[in-house]
Amino acid sequence: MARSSTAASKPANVREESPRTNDRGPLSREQKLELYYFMRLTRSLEERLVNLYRQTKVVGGLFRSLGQEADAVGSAYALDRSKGDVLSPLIRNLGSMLVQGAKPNEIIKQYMAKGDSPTRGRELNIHYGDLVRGFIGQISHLGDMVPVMAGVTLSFKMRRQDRVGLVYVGDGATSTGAFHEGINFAAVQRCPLVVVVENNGYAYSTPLSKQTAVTQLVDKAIGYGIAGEQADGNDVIATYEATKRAVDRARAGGGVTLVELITYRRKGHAEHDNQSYVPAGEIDRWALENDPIDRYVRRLLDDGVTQPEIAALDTRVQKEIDLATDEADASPMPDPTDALVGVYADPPVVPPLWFREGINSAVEVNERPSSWGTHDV
Amino acid sequence: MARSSTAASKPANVREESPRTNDRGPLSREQKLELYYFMRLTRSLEERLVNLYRQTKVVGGLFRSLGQEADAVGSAYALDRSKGDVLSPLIRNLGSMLVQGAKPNEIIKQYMAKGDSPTRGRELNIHYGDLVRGFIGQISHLGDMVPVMAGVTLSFKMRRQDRVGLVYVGDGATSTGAFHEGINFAAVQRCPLVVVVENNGYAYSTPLSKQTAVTQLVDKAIGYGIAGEQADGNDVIATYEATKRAVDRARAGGGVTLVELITYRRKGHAEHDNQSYVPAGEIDRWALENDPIDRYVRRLLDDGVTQPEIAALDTRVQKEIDLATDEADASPMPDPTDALVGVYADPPVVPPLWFREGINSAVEVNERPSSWGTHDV
Amino acid sequence: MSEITYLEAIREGLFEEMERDKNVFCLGEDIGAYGGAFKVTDGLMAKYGEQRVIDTPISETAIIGAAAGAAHMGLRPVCEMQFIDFLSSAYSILTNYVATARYRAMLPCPMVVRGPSGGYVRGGPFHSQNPEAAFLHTPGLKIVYPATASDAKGLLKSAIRDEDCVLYFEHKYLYRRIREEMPAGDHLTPIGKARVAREGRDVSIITYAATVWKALEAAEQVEREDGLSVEVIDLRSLLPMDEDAIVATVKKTNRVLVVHEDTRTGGVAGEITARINEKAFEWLDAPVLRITAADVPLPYSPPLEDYVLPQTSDIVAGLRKLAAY
Amino acid sequence: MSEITYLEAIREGLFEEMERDKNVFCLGEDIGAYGGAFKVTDGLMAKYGEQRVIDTPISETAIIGAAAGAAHMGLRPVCEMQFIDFLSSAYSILTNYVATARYRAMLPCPMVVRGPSGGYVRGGPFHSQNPEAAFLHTPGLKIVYPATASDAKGLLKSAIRDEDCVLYFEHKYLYRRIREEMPAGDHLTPIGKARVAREGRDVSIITYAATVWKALEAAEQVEREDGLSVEVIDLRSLLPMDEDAIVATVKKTNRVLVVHEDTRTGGVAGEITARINEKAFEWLDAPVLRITAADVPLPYSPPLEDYVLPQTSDIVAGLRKLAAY
Ligand SMILES: Cc1ncc(C[n+]2csc(CCOP(=O)(O)OP(=O)(O)O)c2C)c(N)n1
Ligand SMILES: Cc1ncc(C[n+]2csc(CCOP(=O)(O)OP(=O)(O)O)c2C)c(N)n1
Ligand SMILES: [Mg+2]
Ligand SMILES: [Mg+2]
Repeated sequence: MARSSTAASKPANVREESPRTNDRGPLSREQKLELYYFMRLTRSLEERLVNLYRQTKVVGGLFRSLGQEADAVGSAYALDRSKGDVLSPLIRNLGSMLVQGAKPNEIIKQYMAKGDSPTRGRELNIHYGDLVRGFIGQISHLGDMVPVMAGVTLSFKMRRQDRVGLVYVGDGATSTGAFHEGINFAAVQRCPLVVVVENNGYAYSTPLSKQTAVTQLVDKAIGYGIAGEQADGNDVIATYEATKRAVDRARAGGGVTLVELITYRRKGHAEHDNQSYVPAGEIDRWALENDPIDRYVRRLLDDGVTQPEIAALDTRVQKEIDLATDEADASPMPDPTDALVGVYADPPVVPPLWFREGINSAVEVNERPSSWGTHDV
Repeated sequence: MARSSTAASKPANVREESPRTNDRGPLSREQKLELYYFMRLTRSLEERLVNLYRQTKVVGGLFRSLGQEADAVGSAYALDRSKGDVLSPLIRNLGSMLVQGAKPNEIIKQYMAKGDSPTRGRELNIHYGDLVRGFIGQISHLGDMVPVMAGVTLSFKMRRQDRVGLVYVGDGATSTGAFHEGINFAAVQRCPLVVVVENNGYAYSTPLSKQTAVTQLVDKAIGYGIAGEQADGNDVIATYEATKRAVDRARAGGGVTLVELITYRRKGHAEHDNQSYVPAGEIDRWALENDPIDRYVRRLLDDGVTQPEIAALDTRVQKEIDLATDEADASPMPDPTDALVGVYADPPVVPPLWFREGINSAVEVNERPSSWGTHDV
Repeated sequence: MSEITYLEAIREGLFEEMERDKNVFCLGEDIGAYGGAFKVTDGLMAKYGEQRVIDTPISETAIIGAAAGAAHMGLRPVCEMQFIDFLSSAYSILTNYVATARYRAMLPCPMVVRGPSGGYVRGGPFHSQNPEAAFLHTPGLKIVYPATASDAKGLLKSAIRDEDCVLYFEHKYLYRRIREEMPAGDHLTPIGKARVAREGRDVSIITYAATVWKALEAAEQVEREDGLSVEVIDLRSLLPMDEDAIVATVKKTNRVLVVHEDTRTGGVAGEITARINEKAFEWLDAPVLRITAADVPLPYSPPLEDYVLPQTSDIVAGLRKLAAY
Repeated sequence: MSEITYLEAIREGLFEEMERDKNVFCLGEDIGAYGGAFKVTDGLMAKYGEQRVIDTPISETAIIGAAAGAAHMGLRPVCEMQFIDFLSSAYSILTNYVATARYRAMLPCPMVVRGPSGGYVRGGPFHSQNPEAAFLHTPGLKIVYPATASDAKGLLKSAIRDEDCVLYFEHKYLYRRIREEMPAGDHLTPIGKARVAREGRDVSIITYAATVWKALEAAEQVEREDGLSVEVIDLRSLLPMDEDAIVATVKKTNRVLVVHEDTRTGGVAGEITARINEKAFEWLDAPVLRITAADVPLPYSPPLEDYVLPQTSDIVAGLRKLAAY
């Protein structure tokens, strides 16, 4: 695939495994199947994580994106990895990370807090990134990734690179000052940034009506003087197309777009959340009438894709997840003293405190308290 | 004047000196003259402060609202002090404070850092308030007063009081996270709050185009799902009417309104600012064609007000300022050890540090360095 | 009366104060219908309604700022941070506006900011923080950090009645792990007074929050194994700090180990050491030593978190070093 | 080569680094056309253009966050806070995102945050702050606070070249009040190394920033009036802190006065005292004493500000007390 003219000023080895090209044409059959693959991989991987969680192999909480796979996958798919585009995912964006090249074994190792996980056991769940593959790890504080991605895309603009950035925020995160300052900064600087607002109806237990007085979040674009797009986040193609318009606009120098994707969070905020606050029937209705994968399968079949083709992808997904689970299971927990490495470039290692000199561990066992105590409520 | 039915739950003694009533009718002749009085008082008082500044009697910087007197006075005039309405001014809102009952001697004492100033020499310039008269002192950190006024007006709502709050922000302050979080919070809670955005074209040296991508700040109302109003901030009557609509809406339970007042900052950010960044002619054009006081005087004369009436008010203003200056001049600087009083309710006084026991002052003279070193640039 | 957990004690304190004073109200994220991430406010909205138990947007600065505004008008807001780590998002308005309100503007600002704090729970760098050192330095604020269920209740009630802003840190590791019978009646624990958690003669441990329990474990171990008599002081309040209690234990044992869960550099132990130095230097038979977390962001994996945070065996090592000094 | 002020030294450092490395760029409020509230960046935009000297909206969180993002991509941002007091508005993203980036995500985050700090200028509570204590406690950050013009230049250049985030505090009282000839060539002051500002035998003063000058005044006075020989250590860097230099001076004079302009409780002096205690307790002939501001928000009126902030006569009192001990 042709490298962009500014390849020189791009991170060294942007890998290209995806059949995507940056052409403006419609999605190829291959690409459409890839979209299915990523959605299925997202869902099945999370289902595997649920099993591991029940086996108490997961350390800490488990966050699902059930019912949101299309918005995560479809939006990320609009980026062009061959150009070195970068995205910043949130807790519901496992699918986006997989599209950018995150691997199931990395995800499982993160959740199991393994020593050879991408963060070496330092950060939780999908809080990790890789600049080479083009995704940046989130922190917990909501909204902060918006200013950060404003800076990432500011660097693209300053260096005249042909690259675009995409940052996700939830409906709840739009209430943070960081979101506001970051999107406004990017708007003024006309950074090549796409801000995807995933409106899944809830922020933890808080419904949209208690989060904001607007009824649709795309209206916020007007307040920032930027373009707005809105799409059905449970329609992977519609999501892809709306995001693609925003990505193309950014790449063409048109500045920031706010893309509202309307979807629904079918699981609790995390596994421990019993969703008592959700009106009866709401979840079932979305599950029955509006599951993004079911909808997409029907569409693929209409488009002439065959059941065996889909089944083949399902099998591939299962195999990949089994392999990843075995690898993660077998991999070691971190060495305690690795905790002292890498706070600064210089000094590279923090010396142990006097009462720890020569001591590798100050406890007999690393028990696993039930995370934040929120499991047993 | 009839007290509101909720008088009981109002601060004890809301003073009523103003001819204003809370009727919905047009402004009376008396009220129109009062508007002139407050604008003139604002301007003349600041001119007096400039003299004192040149005599180095002012400690610290001096901030002007030249050319913005109408937006400050007209907007504040839309509140009803008899109902216990509260406003939170910014640095350009000397006029608003005077309307709420702030006194020239207080202002001059603040600028001279006197011991009997409202803040006893603790805070600068017009950073002070009085809950009884219904204005709250700002802090320097821009945006913070919006959440604070959201809370003040939340208390009105919780107690079913017939009161309204008004908070000012500049065009620049709309970029702060605090502004965003505060106005959104108030919008969701439908607090009886009016947010007046004074668009005077600049934030210090930064023009609006580098502050936001919107061309008119009233568009931000859409992003918060609240009502918006816009008015010519140099037309005191238009300003009053637009703000009054917002105040009435708030009092009627209609929630938050963002009012954009379009005006112009004819002086620098502070006295030391030479405005080198302003396009040539811009300031003069506003001074010649769009001075809010000149415009209003013409209008008053058209309405049948006589020159002598206006001259009488001018004389009254001068007298009040002369008296205030003499009083401020004569009043003492604070006693050094008052610095230890009132950090907490309990303990009421912080004990002196060991090296200060029995020492009233550790220096011979209280020299006055040129404020922040910004005078001599 | 039966035993209740640290978490239930906080909840009981909230209910009692809401009942006592109609000006008390709560605001925070997901505290209403859901009852809060840890269910501390469970049942509060059902009893007191949406006006007094407010689910807010994700806006810590708005929560703190709105609480301040309401407090100026005579209400008594109790703000919940879903995790205390997010209090950092309100750092500016809290330290600049709230903390100075009385001093610079004679504005009363009685409010409480509470939330789950601390580690040992595999929460990682953003769900395990100990924020006390970031605020110890701000005149105008008060800080309490209870270690027992009865203090959790008593300090919360005192904080709600205090005329100034009190930061009330609750340790999430203790939420469901300790239980205690509540003192009868209107139980108030005074702000600014430390507690002698264990009497001793040979060495003193000065600590607070979750490490009080590790200190007690260590004290028992060295008593068993070394015959050492260790005194444990639970500060409970960090601002104001009970200097008299600190000086008293120094004069009694002449050897002090300061222990906290928080990172070392710039932590509260420094302030404690400086005060001992100024007020009781002559009484010291050994240097004041610190047992603290290492100076790194708190990692999440159990072996890493256990390595970074202070453990009972570390306190034992500190006690032995001091005793042998 | 002629003498230049502390402020001009900072500006010179900026120009040299912008010239040396095209990845260096500046962002902040009013730093471009206007040249900054104190004119530190005067002329920078004229020379390097709007792409490398960016006037931002009033958004400290966006400034810090955008700098971090740009730093990840290999740029070297230098952020100006118009007054360092407004850094509090970016406290969360700085302590949570920036400080942890390398550790939790192996993301490089080389950036500098600079701005006018400190009091003695009648700036009042929000234009006089000393923010060091609020960040000393955050692993992952570095903090420098120069007292001389040559260190102002040398530390800024080192900070810009550092691989991590450096908070660079410049004292506005010193901006135009001190002048010095710059060392020739590419002048770099190492981060983490203290400076002996004055040699002495009887008592040591450990301090930094503006109070270095008051310490020197006091040292001369007690030499004149009491024949005391006072050593003055200018820390220059607070994080990392030069423990070796601290221990060396303690071993030399056995008496230490820690002086800082910042408020007392939770201030940097506590950390210094704790380290002396741990590393040189046996060498102390007297308690480590602190001369600091009183624990109140800094008031604006001259008699009040002069009362709250530490003055030369206070340092003299401290030196005499230690000498007599
Ligand atoms: C600044 C901040 N405050 C509070 C939280 C706690 N918190 C974590 S997720 C969450 C809800 C997020 O809702 P939303 O933004 O809609 O994302 P969703 O989970 O629905 O995808 C909250 C309140 C946080 N992470 N950061
Ligand atoms: C959070 C914060 N950042 C920076 C500043 C410094 N500052 C003081 S006034 C000002 C410009 C304000 O412009 P605007 O909001 O338009 O108000 P105006 O002065 O034009 O009335 C700035 C940047 C501040 N006070 N607060
Ligand atoms: Mg959501
Ligand atoms: Mg303006």
